[in-house]
Amino acid sequence: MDFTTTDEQRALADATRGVLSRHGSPAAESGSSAQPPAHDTALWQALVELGIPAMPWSEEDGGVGAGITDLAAAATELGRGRIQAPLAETVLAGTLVARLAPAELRQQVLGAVSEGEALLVPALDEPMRTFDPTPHDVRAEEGADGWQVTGVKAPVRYAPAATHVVLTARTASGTGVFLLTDPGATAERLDLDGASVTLLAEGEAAEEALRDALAVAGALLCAEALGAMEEALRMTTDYLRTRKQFGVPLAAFQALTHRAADMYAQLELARSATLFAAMSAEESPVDVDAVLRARVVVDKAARLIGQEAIQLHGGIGVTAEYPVGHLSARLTMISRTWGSTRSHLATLGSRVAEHRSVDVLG
Amino acid sequence: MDFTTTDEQRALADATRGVLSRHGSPAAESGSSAQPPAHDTALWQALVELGIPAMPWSEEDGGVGAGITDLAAAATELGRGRIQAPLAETVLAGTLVARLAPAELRQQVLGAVSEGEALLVPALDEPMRTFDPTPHDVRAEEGADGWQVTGVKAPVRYAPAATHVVLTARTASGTGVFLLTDPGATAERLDLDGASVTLLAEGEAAEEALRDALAVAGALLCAEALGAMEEALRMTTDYLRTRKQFGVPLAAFQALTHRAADMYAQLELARSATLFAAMSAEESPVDVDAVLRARVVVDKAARLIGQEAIQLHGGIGVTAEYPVGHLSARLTMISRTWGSTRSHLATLGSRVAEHRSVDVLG
Amino acid sequence: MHRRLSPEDAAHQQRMREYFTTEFPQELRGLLARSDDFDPADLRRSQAALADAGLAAPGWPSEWGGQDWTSLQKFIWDSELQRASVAPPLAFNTSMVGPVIATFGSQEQKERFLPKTASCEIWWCQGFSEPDAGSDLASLRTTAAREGDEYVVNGQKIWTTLGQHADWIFALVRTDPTAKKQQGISFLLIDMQTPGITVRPIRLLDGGVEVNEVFFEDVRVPADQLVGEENKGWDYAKFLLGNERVGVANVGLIKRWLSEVKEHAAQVREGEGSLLDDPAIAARFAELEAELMALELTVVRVSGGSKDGRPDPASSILKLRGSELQQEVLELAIDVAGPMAHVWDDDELPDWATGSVPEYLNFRKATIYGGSSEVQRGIIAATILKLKG
Amino acid sequence: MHRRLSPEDAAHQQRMREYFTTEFPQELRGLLARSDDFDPADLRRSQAALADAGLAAPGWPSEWGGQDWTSLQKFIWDSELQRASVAPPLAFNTSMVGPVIATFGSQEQKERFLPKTASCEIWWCQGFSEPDAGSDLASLRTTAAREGDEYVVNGQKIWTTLGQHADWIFALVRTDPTAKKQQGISFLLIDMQTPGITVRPIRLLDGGVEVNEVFFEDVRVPADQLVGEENKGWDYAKFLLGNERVGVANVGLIKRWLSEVKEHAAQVREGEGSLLDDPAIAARFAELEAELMALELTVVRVSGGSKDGRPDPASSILKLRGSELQQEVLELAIDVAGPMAHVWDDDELPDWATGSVPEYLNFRKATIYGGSSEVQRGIIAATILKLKG
Repeated sequence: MDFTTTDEQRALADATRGVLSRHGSPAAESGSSAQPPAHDTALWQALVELGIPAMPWSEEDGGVGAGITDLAAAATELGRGRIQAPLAETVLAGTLVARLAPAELRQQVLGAVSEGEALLVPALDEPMRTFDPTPHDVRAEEGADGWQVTGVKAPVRYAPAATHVVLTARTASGTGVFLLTDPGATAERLDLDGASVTLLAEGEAAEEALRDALAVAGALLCAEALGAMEEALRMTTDYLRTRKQFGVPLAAFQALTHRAADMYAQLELARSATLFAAMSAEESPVDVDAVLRARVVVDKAARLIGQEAIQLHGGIGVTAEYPVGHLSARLTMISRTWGSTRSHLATLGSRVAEHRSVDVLG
Repeated sequence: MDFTTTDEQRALADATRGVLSRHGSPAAESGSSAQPPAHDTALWQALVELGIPAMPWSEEDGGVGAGITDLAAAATELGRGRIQAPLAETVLAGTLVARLAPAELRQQVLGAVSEGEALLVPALDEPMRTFDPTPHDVRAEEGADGWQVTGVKAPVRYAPAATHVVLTARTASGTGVFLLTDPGATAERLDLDGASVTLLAEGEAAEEALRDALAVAGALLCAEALGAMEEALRMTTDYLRTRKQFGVPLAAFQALTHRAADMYAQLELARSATLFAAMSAEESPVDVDAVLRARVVVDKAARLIGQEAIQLHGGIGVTAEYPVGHLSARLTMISRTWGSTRSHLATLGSRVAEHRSVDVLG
Repeated sequence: MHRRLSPEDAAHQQRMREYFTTEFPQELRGLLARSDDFDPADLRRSQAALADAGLAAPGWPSEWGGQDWTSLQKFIWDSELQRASVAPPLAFNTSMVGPVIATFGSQEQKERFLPKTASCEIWWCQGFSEPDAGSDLASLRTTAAREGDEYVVNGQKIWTTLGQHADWIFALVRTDPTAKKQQGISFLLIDMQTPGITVRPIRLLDGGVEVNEVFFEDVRVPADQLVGEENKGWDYAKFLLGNERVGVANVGLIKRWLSEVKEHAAQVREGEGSLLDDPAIAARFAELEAELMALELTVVRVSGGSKDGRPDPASSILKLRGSELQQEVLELAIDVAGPMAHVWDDDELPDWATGSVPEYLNFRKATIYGGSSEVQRGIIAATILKLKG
Repeated sequence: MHRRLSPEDAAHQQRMREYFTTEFPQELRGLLARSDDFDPADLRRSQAALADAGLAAPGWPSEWGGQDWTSLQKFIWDSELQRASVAPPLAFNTSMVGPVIATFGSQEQKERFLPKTASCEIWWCQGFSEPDAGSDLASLRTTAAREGDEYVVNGQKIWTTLGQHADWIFALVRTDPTAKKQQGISFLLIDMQTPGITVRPIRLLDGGVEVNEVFFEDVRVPADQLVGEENKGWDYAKFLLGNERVGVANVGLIKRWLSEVKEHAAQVREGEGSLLDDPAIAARFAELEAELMALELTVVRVSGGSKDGRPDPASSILKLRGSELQQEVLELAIDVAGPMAHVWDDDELPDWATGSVPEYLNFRKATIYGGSSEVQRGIIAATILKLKG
């Protein structure tokens, strides 16, 4: 077991940071709200040039064949830089394609994703429903002309920019995973009325693939959160050192510095869990529960750090003009993407009787 | 709605405090452990002389006919004085007798309880089981010679001193509530092997009576906790003001004083909930959910105050020679008597869809 | 000690409920308190209607439109108002500047300002905080130099809530620059139309504008707009901040929010049932309802409990715990919205769901403004628990 | 970055597992770490067996019985030891005084003390805290006056863990009463049999005795029992306190406890099923397992991560979070015991249930001793986050 960052990972992080600093962070700089942004083509193109969306796919499929630990290093920089891009989305949907699609389709789609010609996102959620990998209200049927799907998927982040969507729909045998091309969405939703789709998998194969892909994407979400938490703590401690009240720096108030210490403790635990999640996502089979545990740890840290970063800043923390609240906003959403602490704990809880203890050394 | 303490309540509290201060607090003074004590006959007799065990019963039954709000004032002083006595136990079992027993039996038992001649306690728990008002492994059957009960009730606090026990046992129609006289227990358990008992109620009547009696006793537990929390906070703030470290009083450390402020906030919320629980226990029918809500609030406060009182004291807080840890120990147990935060929330949660909001003004 | 309302209080409750749900202009019910997402003209109309009914400022002296109510009756008024989704009167008017003018103002000031303050014909904003004097108000630097029968005001205020809609501002200004800290501060009423005032809106995380910076450059203010005595402003500010402490728990508002979130949870589907069928979620609602009950009871207890007129010391926890509970409810609202919380606007998803995150982010302010949680803990530690280093 | 153990580390893990579960005297497995509820002779036998196998003090220099292991290998040793319920070597011996003697002691001291320290032939206790110097060690007042080739020690120590079993005490004493605070302190080794030493046990809430007061009245200590230089004791104490910081997370112990509590939850009945079938309880176990995983990974990361020998700054969180997690597990244990927690002794209820409350109360000490949580937060704030007033 080794947590040491490789030179390649450091170089990738540096390169990503470089791209992001040139690109800037539109929201905070312009004082816009913390609303999740639409797809930014120029930014994505810059990430494509770094080879990031190509990293997880095999060379045969047009990718780079790098690991999730490498990609995680890039995701952490996105988080630090307050940049939102469909990276975890691409990886989630792409992992399903890589695992389930026949070779030709796989190479075509993942090749285009790697080149930046295609934008591939997942569509799992249905309106007025909690997150569930099992589809409920969207249904697919096989007819003479192949599979057709009907129902509403929403919200579907980045849908208007997407060229390809991997979606779930209910079939006679339960869960089905499908590929939809050219969705032509104008909002972050898919209103499907008999749209033609390509079946990737059904039943247990679909469920297993979804579980693994969600774990891989979950590891990247943890990595993004790690960057955002680091930056939020950095800004907060800077603020405590420099901002004066009652004639002394805020750092003179022990009630504040002890809370910063707790933020730090949570950050470091989350860092360990995040790195381990990325390594676990590289295992074959993916160690799904290790990632879920990491998500629980990261969620908890993200909540504390996101909330305390604003609170310790005071009024400026809730303004759109100052970056720290944007970090908190993103942390709030990361811990509620593709599940929640509650759902992760329910899943882990259902399996808790199956092992004596959680052993990480082996 | 009025939270004002009456003169009678103040007088009763003063008298109780007087008895307790004469009696002293054996555990802390002698440096014994925080183990829950056995029944203290002398102490109980002093409480009998104050009329406390007679308070909740009607004059017809040999009691005083006072309300739970009055009794709560006495319970708070028990808590403050670190005195454990079977007050909530007597009230729980006695409320069942008062409600379910025929007049003659009622007058006989409650009269003897009021006079201090009888000690009446409940036996609800069964070994290796979570708390449940529904009996499982102890069974009762009606034969030619009346009802007989078999199985183990444990733990049964104060059993060796008890002259009468109200116990639950499973019958053909579900839950049965029974009166057992002269249990002759030598430990805090009842090993029953066909013991003759008197049926008080079966089925829904038994369940409803149990629910109400648990609420009444729960209100008294809240009141006892209130006294213990007040005292724990008082000792803690005294300690912070007087104890010096690094050349200054601990009260100079803002990280500590802010935590004391949070303890105070929890205490005051718990005080409101406790007084309301006592008033709700006087309603007819008893407002069971109001008491459960109070118990949740008090549990949470008891946990914070009990833990922080020790922590802010440092090493001396875990010694048997110093009183604050004894308060924490009792608070730990009060919040786990006849249910837990988890069970209260599960019960309340099962009814949460039935009302729009909780309205206390009416 | 008794649980039920007295017959008088029950009748009062009935009267209030009836007024708000039948007599009050029904089209004005449901104005959102949130962010800048309401029409200020509606808010003025709403408050004018309350003032007409004598219900805009029940805490004021009766000669200026107040009601001779007990604290409990005032609390019942607020509860029923919130329950009916009626917008509460602007706190800057009725809880802040109004009582200061009524207590310390001249007769001429009372006549000039109080009626219009009650009816919101004058919309007030507060000019206390400055860029380098947030929680530390005594460090403020905006000056007011006396020139003849005018003050000339220079400086900058910040966090001026709803200043963009305001007609007047009540401001703390330094009239004696040589005096230290709390001394040398005065309480001045200033027409926002006076030349030299610039308002710069500050956008918040949710995208809305509700706070502003207000700049004063040689703003000439008639000296008869000074409240009370020159250099005594700190006393009036303390009076203002301590006044109506009870209202800050926001119980009525939190209760309405919590019941709405619960209603939404019953609509969201999880598996074959609703989210509210999930025991973990149901338990969370039960927990928040229990805590809110304790908070509400505490408001009633500490406002009604003392007959000698001094606020119960426990009232200082109301802001502390009320703001936390408000935030906890809004956090639960995000969890109820689930995946829908990921988009902030969508024509077909419900507003409560797509608005849950901006609302949550916006109300992180609740533990910061009006005396931050840290300030409240400091007050409790020092004044109630007597913990001093 | 890779998840699996290297072949060497996996072989090491296998070797340790085999030793502890087959070669180590099996009758000594399962000694309770709790309170005073063990036979000290057993503990000595257990540690002697470890020392025989070269496994009592792997962190020491190899010439004194240490192993030339990586941090990860030491962690694996500790994990396997805990997993097999083998009592860990006495920390006062192997983690505290041993490394100090090995680093700063004379050759004669090393030869005299180290072998017996490793094997627990000498049982050490620590004499640092004093009644008025708990977290504030630099205020200590116990004096040691040099008289010829002896020191005469007077004063009082407190919180001396297991002092009632100890043969020797290592104590901080003030050798220069004129020097301020940290200066003028020396590190002295004292035979507990020396005349003038009195040990007064302090009973804890659980009824057990594990800490003591130790009184020194004209205790004459040979000067060759001074470690290193006179008046440099503060440096050695800092070395001691910073040493083996990684061990303080207690991951192996917490993991064993948590798995035991889970096993008990599966035995307790709730309704028709077991308590572990309750989703709320199962989720709580899942949460603690997740947090313990993060703590364990952090131990591995910060001990193994830096190749330059300096401890990773993050190691200061291990004590902070480890002690909290330990307490959370013990709190859950009470909840699992349910009603059975209400009695502390009962012949027929399981010990784990009737012992849950005393155990919980006893381990409130975990966040107090060995540098309280407040001290840890202060260290993090000042040295890592550079927050200074």
